[in-house]
Amino acid sequence: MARMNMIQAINSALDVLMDRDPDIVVMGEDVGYFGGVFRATAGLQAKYGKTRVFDTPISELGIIGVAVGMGAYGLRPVPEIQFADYIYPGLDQLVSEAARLRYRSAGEFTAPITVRSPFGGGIFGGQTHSQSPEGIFTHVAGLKTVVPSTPYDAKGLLIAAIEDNDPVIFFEPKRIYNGPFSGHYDRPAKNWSQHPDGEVPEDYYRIELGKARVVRPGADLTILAYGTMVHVAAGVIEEQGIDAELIDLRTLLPLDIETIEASVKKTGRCLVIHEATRTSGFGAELSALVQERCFYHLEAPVERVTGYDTPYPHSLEWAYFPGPVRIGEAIKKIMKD
Amino acid sequence: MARMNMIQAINSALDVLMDRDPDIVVMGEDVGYFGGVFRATAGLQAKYGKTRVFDTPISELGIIGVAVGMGAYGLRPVPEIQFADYIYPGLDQLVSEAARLRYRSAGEFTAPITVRSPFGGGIFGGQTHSQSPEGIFTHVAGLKTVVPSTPYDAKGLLIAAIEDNDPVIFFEPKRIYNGPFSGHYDRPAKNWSQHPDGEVPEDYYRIELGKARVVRPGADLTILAYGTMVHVAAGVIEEQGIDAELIDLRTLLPLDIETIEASVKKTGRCLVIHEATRTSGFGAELSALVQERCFYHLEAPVERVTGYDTPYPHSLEWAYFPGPVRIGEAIKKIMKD
Amino acid sequence: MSTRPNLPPLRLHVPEPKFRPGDEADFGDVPIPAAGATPRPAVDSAPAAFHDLAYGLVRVLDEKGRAVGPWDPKLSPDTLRGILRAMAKTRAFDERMYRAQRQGKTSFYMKCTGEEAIACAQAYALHRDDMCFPSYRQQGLLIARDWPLVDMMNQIYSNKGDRLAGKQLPIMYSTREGSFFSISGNLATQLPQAVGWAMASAIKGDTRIAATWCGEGSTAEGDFHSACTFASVYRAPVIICVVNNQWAISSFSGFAGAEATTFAARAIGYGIAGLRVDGNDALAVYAATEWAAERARTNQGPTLIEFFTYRAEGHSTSDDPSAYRSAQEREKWPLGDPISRLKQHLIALGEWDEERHAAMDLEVANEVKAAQKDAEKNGILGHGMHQPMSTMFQDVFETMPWHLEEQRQEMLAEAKAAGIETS
Amino acid sequence: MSTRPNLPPLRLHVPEPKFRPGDEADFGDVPIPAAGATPRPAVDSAPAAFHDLAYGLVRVLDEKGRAVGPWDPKLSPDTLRGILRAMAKTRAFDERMYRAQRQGKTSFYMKCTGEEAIACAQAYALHRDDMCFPSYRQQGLLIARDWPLVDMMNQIYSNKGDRLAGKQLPIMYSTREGSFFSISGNLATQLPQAVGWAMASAIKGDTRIAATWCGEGSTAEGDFHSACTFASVYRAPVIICVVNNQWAISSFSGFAGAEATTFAARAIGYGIAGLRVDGNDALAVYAATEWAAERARTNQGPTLIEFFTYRAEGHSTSDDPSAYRSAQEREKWPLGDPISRLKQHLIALGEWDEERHAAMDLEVANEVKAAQKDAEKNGILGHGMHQPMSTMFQDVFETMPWHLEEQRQEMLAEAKAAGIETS
Ligand SMILES: Cc1ncc(C[n+]2csc(CCOP(=O)(O)OP(=O)(O)O)c2C)c(N)n1
Ligand SMILES: Cc1ncc(C[n+]2csc(CCOP(=O)(O)OP(=O)(O)O)c2C)c(N)n1
Ligand SMILES: [Mg+2]
Ligand SMILES: [Mg+2]
Repeated sequence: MARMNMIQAINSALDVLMDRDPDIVVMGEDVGYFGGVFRATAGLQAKYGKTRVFDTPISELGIIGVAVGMGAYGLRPVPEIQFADYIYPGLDQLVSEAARLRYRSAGEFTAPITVRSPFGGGIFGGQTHSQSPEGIFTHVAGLKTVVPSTPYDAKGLLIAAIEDNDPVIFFEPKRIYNGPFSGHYDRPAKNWSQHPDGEVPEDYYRIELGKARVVRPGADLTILAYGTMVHVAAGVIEEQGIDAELIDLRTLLPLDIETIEASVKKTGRCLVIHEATRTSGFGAELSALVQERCFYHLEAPVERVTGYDTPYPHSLEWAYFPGPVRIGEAIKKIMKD
Repeated sequence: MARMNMIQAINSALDVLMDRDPDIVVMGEDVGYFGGVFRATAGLQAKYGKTRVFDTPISELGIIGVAVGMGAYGLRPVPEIQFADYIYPGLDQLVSEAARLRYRSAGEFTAPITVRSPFGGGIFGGQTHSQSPEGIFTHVAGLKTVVPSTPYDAKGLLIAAIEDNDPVIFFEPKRIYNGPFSGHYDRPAKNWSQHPDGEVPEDYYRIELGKARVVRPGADLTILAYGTMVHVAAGVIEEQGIDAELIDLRTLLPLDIETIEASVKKTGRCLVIHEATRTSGFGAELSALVQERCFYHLEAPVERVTGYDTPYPHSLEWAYFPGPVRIGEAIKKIMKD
Repeated sequence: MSTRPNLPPLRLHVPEPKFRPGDEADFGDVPIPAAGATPRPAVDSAPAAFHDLAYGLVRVLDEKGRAVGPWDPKLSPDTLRGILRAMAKTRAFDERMYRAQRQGKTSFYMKCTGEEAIACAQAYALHRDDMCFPSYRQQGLLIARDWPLVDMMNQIYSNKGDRLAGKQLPIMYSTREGSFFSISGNLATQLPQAVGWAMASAIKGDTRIAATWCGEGSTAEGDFHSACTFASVYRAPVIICVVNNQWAISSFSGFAGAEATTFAARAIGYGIAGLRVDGNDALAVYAATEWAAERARTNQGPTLIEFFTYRAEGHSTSDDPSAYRSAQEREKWPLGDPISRLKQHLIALGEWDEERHAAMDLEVANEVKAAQKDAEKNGILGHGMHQPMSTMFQDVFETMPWHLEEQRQEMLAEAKAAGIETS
Repeated sequence: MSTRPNLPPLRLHVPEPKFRPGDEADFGDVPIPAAGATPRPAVDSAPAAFHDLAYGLVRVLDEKGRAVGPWDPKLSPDTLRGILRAMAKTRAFDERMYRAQRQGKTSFYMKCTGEEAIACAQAYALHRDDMCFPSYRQQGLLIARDWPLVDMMNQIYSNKGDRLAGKQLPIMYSTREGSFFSISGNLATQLPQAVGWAMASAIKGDTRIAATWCGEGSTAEGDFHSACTFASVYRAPVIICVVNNQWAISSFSGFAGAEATTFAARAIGYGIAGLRVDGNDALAVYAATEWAAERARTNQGPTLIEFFTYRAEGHSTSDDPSAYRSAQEREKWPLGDPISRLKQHLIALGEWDEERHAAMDLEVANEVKAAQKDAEKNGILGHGMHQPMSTMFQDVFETMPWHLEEQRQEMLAEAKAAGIETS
């Protein structure tokens, strides 16, 4: 076991897999010699060579399109999109091509690609370095969407994602690359070295896609979260001293409905948290599913705490961010009902 | 008043407005001389000239991007995307640019564009001529999304959309261009000339965005639908003889929450219908909103009848389409609960 | 708005084709270089050494049907007859399937009439295992590779025999075995994919190259640009073919930029090899493809080829070209018909005659007819003989997740309740 | 995978810059044509008549600081001094704001050091009401147009004085009054928008033209392609400027295709006018822009200009270039520094001297310092003096829909409950 932050864990996942499978290639803007603007691919080009780890033209369309072709050849490409905010130019190749290739060829051609991309706010990145577009991808049949919340999970999930024979969108919550974050932006930053989930095996291991993690069992309320918000929620639970069951979804699609259903049927209350804008965000799907399946167990409406329906503002970042105050208020509301 | 099908009504909206406002320009693939593959722009180039109605290169990115620039100049462009399935290459210009321009310039620059695009299935168009991507747009802060279900509404809503100073996505349900459709694909096709909403004023009129239409009042169940599905739902209501309140949303964003809330609080039951794939579709948002706001009035879970979570298949179109059988079953289920 | 007395008002130029319905078509001003006149650079020359080829027209067959000049690929009579037969079979296939659509047996069809030389001669110039990423108008590749017609027809009919299980629109073929990539309904997306496939082949030290096709209208998509950029940067072993048939549904090539320059000239912009070729001259098509393939195979990088041709028929069964172009264009078009031209050449060589040609036409027509009969045994669209309903849920993912399984069960239960046959 | 004894294995070419950290930089092999050597075509010549200009380099200032050749724009000494001062002020502004970011007064900053001639000289060549669609590295446009520095700084600090209400990342300026379009964080999106603006201007018979800028790395985006295609098709009155500063964060220009050809050559691919210009020569920059503007104003269509320059500093405050390129590049770079070169020219003309230059430097430094002081009265990032919290909900739409109003109320109520100051 080693101590790793999330960047190092992702780097380790790539390293371990590239060593095992010569068909894995890593590509993207600045990922080669430099090792990525967040350093997630540092050292890989030196180790595996320029034809397996390389920089690309600044064309997200081209990056995904070329990866689809490589996948059809038989490689297992791991393209990086530098920020999730920049994935839209490549969306057609993801939605119309990668996601539908297996279907339209009845299984003859597949696109076993894993698109890694840092997402989410909390770093004063303004509207174009803070977005959380995961909801869009969960609407597209044929794509899987994964969001880790710890270094341990990041490595295990990334390995499973790359080994998966379907296209996977792997969103990395950049706010917690270096350490967990309680949402109290005015308190000293923590780093992963003090956190148990910063303990990461150096070797190969997988965390199966589609399985959520119960971060904390509880009886009074179910909280569904993923990425950065898992830590913010955990902080509020601790501060408020309530007996909430906190579920880290880890994979948004396919979703671990069993764990969710069992929990809400037990607690009778459910809060959904995400940083993405509210309307038609993934929280809407979670809310819809929970009320469809647990209706007769619910003692209060399923509530959502999310980013507001505005672009991510720069200076008012902390007013926008669904932080402890908002989550705390929502919990009080649900528990009162 | 005249008899119009939905194509003619759309054409009339464009004609009436272009005549009033010299800043309106119409552009898109094949919309000029030929008048559009569905003939929605027929005759406009001859009437208003080549610099106000013109064909474009086959680049949805360029069509939207250029329209944003024209909007910033002060024009009011009405670009057409030939099929909604082909909107993805232009998505970045819609999501990152048109939708956020007013915000990021604090109101100095705006993108008053209306993107028209035929959407939905039921015409054996296979996976690339049948999609319903509206859910994606409703997730993007800064965009309005409109779907008419009759010739009368199509004209009034399109006029309001074009006159709106924010970017509007105007999805036209191509299955009902020529006539309403009950979902019984094996019965003779109807056309608008027999339908009261095929009666359309030749002159200017607006239907305000954000206002739903109660197609049929009822006491037992609220059905939320839009586009083609309004007619399918109406057919089922008639066949089953149930007292359902059918609401045609008309504008998905901003949503007419008042009408929805009042209805569900009255009926205590709610069914949401759309053709788009289920997961993270707009139905999820509707379901989430209804249970958040009407929780204590609900007697059964909010149900969704939607397209399955697969690409739109070609030969099994009618198995995929959320038709009368599926809607009927869902109604039975809700009423039983 | 600003006006200045010393400046003219700006004007928007909107392209307009020369001829509209009712106009006399006259292509007298289209420059057609003589056959044999264009030089053939060595395959290892630098792209900058032959920019002029992007503005000319590689032509081999002259008016008398003789093969002339440095691009003559010097094919054996057997090969020539093979290409001719593939073209004839493609045309017969198109005719028959077009009619099948008109008879209501399927929803959609697209012909490649007048453009058969492109895919057919190219199939001969490429290796059988070179990977093709076609658009919807290269059915000739499959036919020239002797792919079973019944298989293609099953796809067109979306019937029980359709390997694609009725999931795709008619003519959107796919066969890994035939090295023919699943056709997409989204224009130009195959271009960067082909480049990616070629890059993968180069990463692995393979010897197979990739080829890809799009129409001139589709070159405006961002995919075209990213394909050319990536191909140039990584010197990918790929051939990018632009089939300039001058029309994109109702829009003439001016809306893709043809008023300003050729499509082959795009290659110059990217610093890659570019050729402009008479697309109705099967020998020129073959020679250019072979030359580009040799460049790719020897690590000289990508080639962009514009094939200048004419879409002799409507865009698809949904289109009626008489609404937007002169009916005369087809006959007046100066590069003729690719089948007639190759036929004339073989006859000039003394390797063919009218009788053999008529016999061949009959043979291919019968072959197509017989295949159609066989295919229709598997059903036609909308007449019950589709794949079982639950196949709809297969191949979304490798393994079916719970939500799809649940939807599948729900569908089967509802169908059962309603008495609908599901298999 | 297929191997054939008669064929070499394919290889992937992956570009590599000439120098990495620790390497000696030597630009001896970069062809630099002599100043004055490049011909200047008449503004109404057809683009095909001067393809060679896409491969050369328009240069006016020679080594001795003399203005030579047909591109000499023959500017008055006052204009020259104006451009010089704009460049110096831009550099002083950059220095100060970079330091402000390092001092924690804001989140982000981007310099244009070494590239000042491009925006500054261009601002002089364009009309004040020509519409600019810049990237994030053309702050020189605003400064040369004498836009108030305090206003720019308020934006950088996201403070109470920020007209953009703190909504945008620092340096993403926007001013309709300054004919400067809202900068986007998404690369290259401004290009088709500029073409659209120019088309609109032409549709209305206006006389104003548009100009737009992107880095060489950004030319790979689909937006670049659609901008060039639409500009070519409709002959839009627009100038598309590619600022080739040779680096895109850590990726050298080879990853945008520079190994194969120039960026100016892209113009040839689209059949539009193309120029390649010494971007560190303010006179060449001015002359090329004026020439392109005149073409646009007289309905001759678009021009694509590659400005060859060098990004002398890091990409942004988030970047450390010593990790990926030779520290020597900046000094060894053969086109020098744009400020020194124009200064040398003015001195050679007898219109300037070292003392006046030093005085000017001091003046602009003081001006910047004073502006900073004023701006900081309005607050710096993260120190409370932001706009009222509810401004966050403004300008999503023209009028606030119910769901935003509801979210706004909720936010205010929660903040109140928690004792958070909202205004
Ligand atoms: C992304 C996308 N946009 C639009 C369409 C609609 N469409 C189908 S074919 C076509 C014209 C294509 O013309 P061209 O590329 O010249 O090919 P050709 O049909 O002439 O072979 C159009 C606009 C599409 N299929 N995909
Ligand atoms: C669509 C998009 N992709 C990626 C990025 C991240 N990014 C910001 S600047 C940059 C490099 C741009 O290089 P270049 O175009 O050469 O401009 P320069 O910075 O040299 O002026 C990248 C990759 C972005 N902002 N937008
Ligand atoms: Mg065409
Ligand atoms: Mg650069």
